[in-house]
Amino acid sequence: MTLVPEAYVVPLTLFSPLVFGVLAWLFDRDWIREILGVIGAAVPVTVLSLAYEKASSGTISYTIDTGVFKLHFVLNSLSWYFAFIGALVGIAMAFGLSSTSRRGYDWLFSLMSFTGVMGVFLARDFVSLFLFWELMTFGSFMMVLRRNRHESLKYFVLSVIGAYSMLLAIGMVYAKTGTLDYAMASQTLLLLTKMGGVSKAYVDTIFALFLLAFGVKAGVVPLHVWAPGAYGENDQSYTSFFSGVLSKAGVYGFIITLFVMPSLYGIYFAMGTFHGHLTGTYLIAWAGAVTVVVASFLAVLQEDIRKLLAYSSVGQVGYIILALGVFNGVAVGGAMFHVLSHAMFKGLFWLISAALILRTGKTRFEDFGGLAEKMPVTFAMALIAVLSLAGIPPMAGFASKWLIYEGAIQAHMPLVAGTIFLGSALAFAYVVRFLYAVWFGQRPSDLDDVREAPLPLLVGMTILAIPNIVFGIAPGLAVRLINRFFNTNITVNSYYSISTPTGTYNALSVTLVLIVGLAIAGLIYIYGANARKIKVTNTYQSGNPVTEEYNLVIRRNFYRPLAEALDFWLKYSWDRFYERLANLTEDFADWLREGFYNGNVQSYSWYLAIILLILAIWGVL
Amino acid sequence: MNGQYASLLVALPLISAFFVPLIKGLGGRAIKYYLTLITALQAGVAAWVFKTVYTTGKPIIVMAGGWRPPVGIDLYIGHFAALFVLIVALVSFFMAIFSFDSVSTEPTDKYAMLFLLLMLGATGMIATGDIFNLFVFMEITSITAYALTAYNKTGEAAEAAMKYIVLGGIGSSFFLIGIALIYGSTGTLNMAQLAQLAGSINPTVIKVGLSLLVFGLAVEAELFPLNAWAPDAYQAAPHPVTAMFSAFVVKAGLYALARLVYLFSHAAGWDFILKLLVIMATLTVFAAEFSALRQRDVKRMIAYSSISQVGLIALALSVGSQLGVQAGVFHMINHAVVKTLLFLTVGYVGVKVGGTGIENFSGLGRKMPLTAFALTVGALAAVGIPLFNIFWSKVWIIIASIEQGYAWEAGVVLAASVVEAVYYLRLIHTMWFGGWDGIRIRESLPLGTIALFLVLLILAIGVYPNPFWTLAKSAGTDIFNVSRYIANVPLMGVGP
Amino acid sequence: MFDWRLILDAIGILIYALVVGFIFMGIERKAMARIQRRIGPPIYQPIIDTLKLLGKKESVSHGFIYNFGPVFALGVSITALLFIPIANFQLFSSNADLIVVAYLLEVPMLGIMLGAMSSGNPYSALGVQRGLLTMVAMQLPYGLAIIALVQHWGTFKLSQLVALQQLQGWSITVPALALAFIVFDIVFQALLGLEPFDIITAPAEISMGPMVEYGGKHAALLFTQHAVQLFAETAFFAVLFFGGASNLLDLFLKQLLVLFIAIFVASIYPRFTIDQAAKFFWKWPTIIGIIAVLLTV
Amino acid sequence: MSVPHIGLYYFGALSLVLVGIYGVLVKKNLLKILISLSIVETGVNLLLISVGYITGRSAPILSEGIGPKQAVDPIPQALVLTAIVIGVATTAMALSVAITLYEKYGTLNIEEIRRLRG
Repeated sequence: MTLVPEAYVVPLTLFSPLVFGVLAWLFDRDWIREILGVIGAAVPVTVLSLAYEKASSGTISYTIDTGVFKLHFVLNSLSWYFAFIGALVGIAMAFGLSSTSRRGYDWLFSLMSFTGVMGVFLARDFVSLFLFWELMTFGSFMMVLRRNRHESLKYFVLSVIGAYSMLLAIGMVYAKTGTLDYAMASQTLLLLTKMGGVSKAYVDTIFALFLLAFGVKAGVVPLHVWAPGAYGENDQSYTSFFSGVLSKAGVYGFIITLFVMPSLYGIYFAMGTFHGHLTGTYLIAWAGAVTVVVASFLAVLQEDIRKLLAYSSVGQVGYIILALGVFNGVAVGGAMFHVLSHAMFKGLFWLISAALILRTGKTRFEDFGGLAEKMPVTFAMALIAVLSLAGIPPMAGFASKWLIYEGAIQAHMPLVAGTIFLGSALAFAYVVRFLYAVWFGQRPSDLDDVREAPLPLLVGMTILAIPNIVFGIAPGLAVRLINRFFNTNITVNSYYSISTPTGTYNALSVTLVLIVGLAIAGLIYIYGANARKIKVTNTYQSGNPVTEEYNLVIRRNFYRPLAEALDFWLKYSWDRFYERLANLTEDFADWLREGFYNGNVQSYSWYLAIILLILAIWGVL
Repeated sequence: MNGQYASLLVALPLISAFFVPLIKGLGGRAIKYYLTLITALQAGVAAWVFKTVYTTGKPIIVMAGGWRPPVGIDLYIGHFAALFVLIVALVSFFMAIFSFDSVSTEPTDKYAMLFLLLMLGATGMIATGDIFNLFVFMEITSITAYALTAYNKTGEAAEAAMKYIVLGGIGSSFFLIGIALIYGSTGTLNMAQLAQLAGSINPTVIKVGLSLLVFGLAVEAELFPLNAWAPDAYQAAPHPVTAMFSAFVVKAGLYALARLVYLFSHAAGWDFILKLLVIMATLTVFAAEFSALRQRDVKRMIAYSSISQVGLIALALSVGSQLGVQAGVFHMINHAVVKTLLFLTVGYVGVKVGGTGIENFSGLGRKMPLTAFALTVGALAAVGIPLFNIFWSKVWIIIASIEQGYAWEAGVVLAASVVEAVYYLRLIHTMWFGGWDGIRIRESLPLGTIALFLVLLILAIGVYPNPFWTLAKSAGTDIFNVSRYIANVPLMGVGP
Repeated sequence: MFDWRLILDAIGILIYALVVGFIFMGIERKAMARIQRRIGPPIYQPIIDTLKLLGKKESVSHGFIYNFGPVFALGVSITALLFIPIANFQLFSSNADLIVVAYLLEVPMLGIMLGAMSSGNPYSALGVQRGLLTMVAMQLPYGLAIIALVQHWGTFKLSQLVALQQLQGWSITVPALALAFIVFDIVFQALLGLEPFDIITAPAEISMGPMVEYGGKHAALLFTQHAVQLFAETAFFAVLFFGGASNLLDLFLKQLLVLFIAIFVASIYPRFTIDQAAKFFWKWPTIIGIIAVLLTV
Repeated sequence: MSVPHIGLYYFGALSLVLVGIYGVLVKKNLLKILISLSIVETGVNLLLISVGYITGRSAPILSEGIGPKQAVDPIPQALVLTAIVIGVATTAMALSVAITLYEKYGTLNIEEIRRLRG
């Protein structure tokens, strides 16, 4: 670690994105801005990878004394893991942004949210967590504000409600323990609960407030309403960072409340158990399960590529929350692995959608079609992302989902495991729908001149595609890293094979056998006669000649039968519920304003008289 | 230059106010230059006083007429007063420069006199050590405020002034009754001596007296049911005057309220008064934020936001812990800076674009980029985004109030500030992404420099709040720690 | 690491599975015919068909993915087959468990879908949509049946599962797992694409569904894939519920038993429409599955 | 300084204040409100004076027969002087505002003077 002295690791990772973001915003010239931005995103990746051994063995701590508070940051193996995933997706986003957005504004606020997320991962005390949390929310909000006011306000209000409930919880912790540092606060809280210094309801509220804050950012079902709008109405390459990493801040928050603050862990037991599981975590598991099912069903029925990816992202994070809720070693290990694989394949998906929208300018499925020939490299990347998201064995997505299955079933949570099955089938369904609608079938005439995605975007995609394959074939690599900060009882036999108490998964042997199988099938294929290539429209149409503009595809509402089967549930939507709530508050505000400040000086004097009366009565008593 | 020269703080504006008619002969511009000169001088004196108080660490006691208190009236310029008199002077100096292009209605010499007297009243209220003197300064501020509100000679201005007069009149009369009762039972008007005698007054008199004092000041400090006059007065007054209202006139009322409340901390029924103040403060924040939600006029919207932030300060001051008071004072400083910037920019837009309706702000980012940028920074700071100054004080206020067991009130305040975020961000969206008519307006240099200075100040406090926090801490202890206050005032041995 | 014995075993099993698979397809058509009181083609008919298709001079292709689809499907079916413990042959089943195999059995569907989609024929697109929806519908009961099984035996390893069943009797004998058996059997119908749930390749409506564009050697590939898939799934069913098999003959008989159950059910029931199928799967099989799971927890 | 008993004078002063408050709360005409405001002020001044009154002593005007021991407490008297001046100033300001109001609104009924609201 000679290159970067230890004292500079944390400040460099934390502040270089913001500083370069501001520079990129100031020097708003075409190529200078891009270079500055990419450097800003590259610094954290390089610094973190250099600090790997130091961080994974010991800890690097760093404090900023701002007078009002002491902001304390620590880089240990847990924060290194999350920060590195964030930085990796960050650099991919930077490459993506340099081809999709030409504005200093986007660079400033995307890199500001980058700093915010890094701060959240490295923070060691509540106030710095809250500060960087607000910074992250504000950065990502400004990215959406530019494109759609309604969605951005919806996103901001929900995240600010989350942030302020966190502040309330921090205040309540500070009130009882007098300290803001994670470790000390949790120790004292644990002691207090033991000696009965603090009531159980008090601790439950702290726990609930924290989970509300982190639930909003992770997009747990009732609070996920902002996700489709915020992810959709945004520069798609930034959304790869937004949905890939910012949702992980919510997950990181869950980890803090569940693990880093042992007192709350201790308090869990005080919350009692619900036939064998801790009530607290059981609720989280079910919240995750509901998120997976609801979000996946909604994703399947979407017509817009961005909405589909947004709901799918909410669903995938639901898996992580579910696994954290299951709360046994294997499941939590699976959750951490899924954090990695989700960031990779979801980031890749969003970059692909960025390329698609950049080149075709269209976002609805019915306008796409037959792009496989036109954008071959992006298509290859899409295949990798599809295989990984659907959880096909050689890919990273499968390894993490497999661990979550094992964990859930071992922890005797059968129904939750059942939802995982349903969720992964739905994931398979909407991923194939994406493949079909965008890449195959007849190409609409106005997409004929579509060119391949620009080079920087392709570089970004490859950065995210490689880990998908690497961690798919060698899950041991990632699990060894995770075992460094959690004692998941997943044994790592070798790079390629991981085994849990109940089952093993040797990725290498599965891949080898798959290659052998493909070889055999290929042999049979070659054995047959060679095939003549024909045009897409030349199909068995029972005789009638098919012309070019005759549309031979069913891209619009591909899953209408499923929608019919679910129409009972689709009547209710959280979105409409929140809209009505918002209008209610605005009308209440109007009523209050008209009622109280009604302009008549006499009524104002009556208000004074009433207060006088109260004081007089109290004075006399 | 021993302490006695600190009385210049009060004397300078008074004398120069009465020289204004002489300058009138030289023409309108001369008056405004004169006004800026005087406020600059006042800022110099205040800076000197600030330096002496903060270097020696001891407050400056100015004995009127050489009589030692409690017989003579004394000005007690402690840590808080030194800091805030400097803020009053600086804000008045900025607003004097702003008055150049924003105040055009005819009798500018009357405007200059009222301007100086308003500054005098606020400085007096902050510096005085005697409750009747406090009443006199409060009346000076109120009367100049009534006149300045009605200055624009439009129907709305007169209406706003009338409301302010009626409510202010009732408030000050009851304040006087309170003084009468307090004087009747203690025989002294000096704050330090009152603090000593607070415990010995018979409960009913002190309860009624203190509650009336608090009532009178609450009208001036815009707490919930009593602040009905404030939105109209802020909207109708000329732009620089509104900035002065929200920056220090309200603060003077709040400081007096806090000073009196903490003076009588040994009196009976004291904690009820605190609980009442906390409830009124929370309701202020709640009502003001919600009323601002669907405002069509930006100036009135920012007036509501200022009232809600004042409610937040009142909550911090009445939480009853040293940390709370310090956080409240820190918020006062931040709020003064942010609100001056906001009213300066909104006023400037009102002058240049003609009217402060929301439609004039659409596309401001391209029409007046510098003003739009300053307004955005001010709005973001007011919302409490990190890296801006209000974030720190708001966090401390919430933590302090929860620590004192007011978790529910903190919850209501946070819910209200979510609403605040909504209407400010709507404004930012209309400014930067709204459609515009294509005319680019040239912005004046002096106001640009003031706005930039304030923006840099906000960012400085936001990024590194340490120096300002230590200032606020010492000022806060000055209010909260009454025993030190009594020790500093050289009381003559004469008892009642 | 190359022990030749393993390779030989694998190739042997593969050929055996291929032949038996085709036989099963033949039996399936033969039995259906007999039930409908007609003679039906000889058992080895599918083998002849495949060889004929392979021998065709020239076949049509819609591009690389169109060719890659069937190859991928067959490859994955072969992989799935090699991970299932076949009688006493110790293949690769030690380093992959139940969930991996269950997944591998479903992935060929993706291969077929890929090929069908790239063919640009609307019927194949409809077939893809129906195939996916059936898969989505049957996934929940399928998962619940597997979970019940695993919770009872406490392990995911197929080889261990077989060993346990040898010791303590077949899982079908356990009451809770009997329920799981019923659920798995219904799901098995959909996996094979047999009668009540053969909406995917509904011959009358969308003429063979996804496979409509396939001819010549592509069709041959698909036939072999179907054969291997049939063998693998029946073997999987046998391993899970009938305690695997000590020798090939034992396995063959169990597979036949399972096949005949499926054939009898298929020849009686009319075809479900796709949303009826979804509603059905989410009603009865899921309820039975939940009961089975709760009983074994 | 004996603890002031609620004598006749206090009762008088307080009733004046209450009359004034009644006037402000009920009367619709702006001038009547301003008049009742000054009634409140006079009531307060009366209260202030009666607070300093010591029975059996004369006005605190130092002449040959009156020393500090014979005079009433002079401080409230001084306070009242300032209070009266302030009262006058406020009423004068209020009346000038009332004039402009009448000019602009054409009425003095406060029910109609409600342009600034909400």
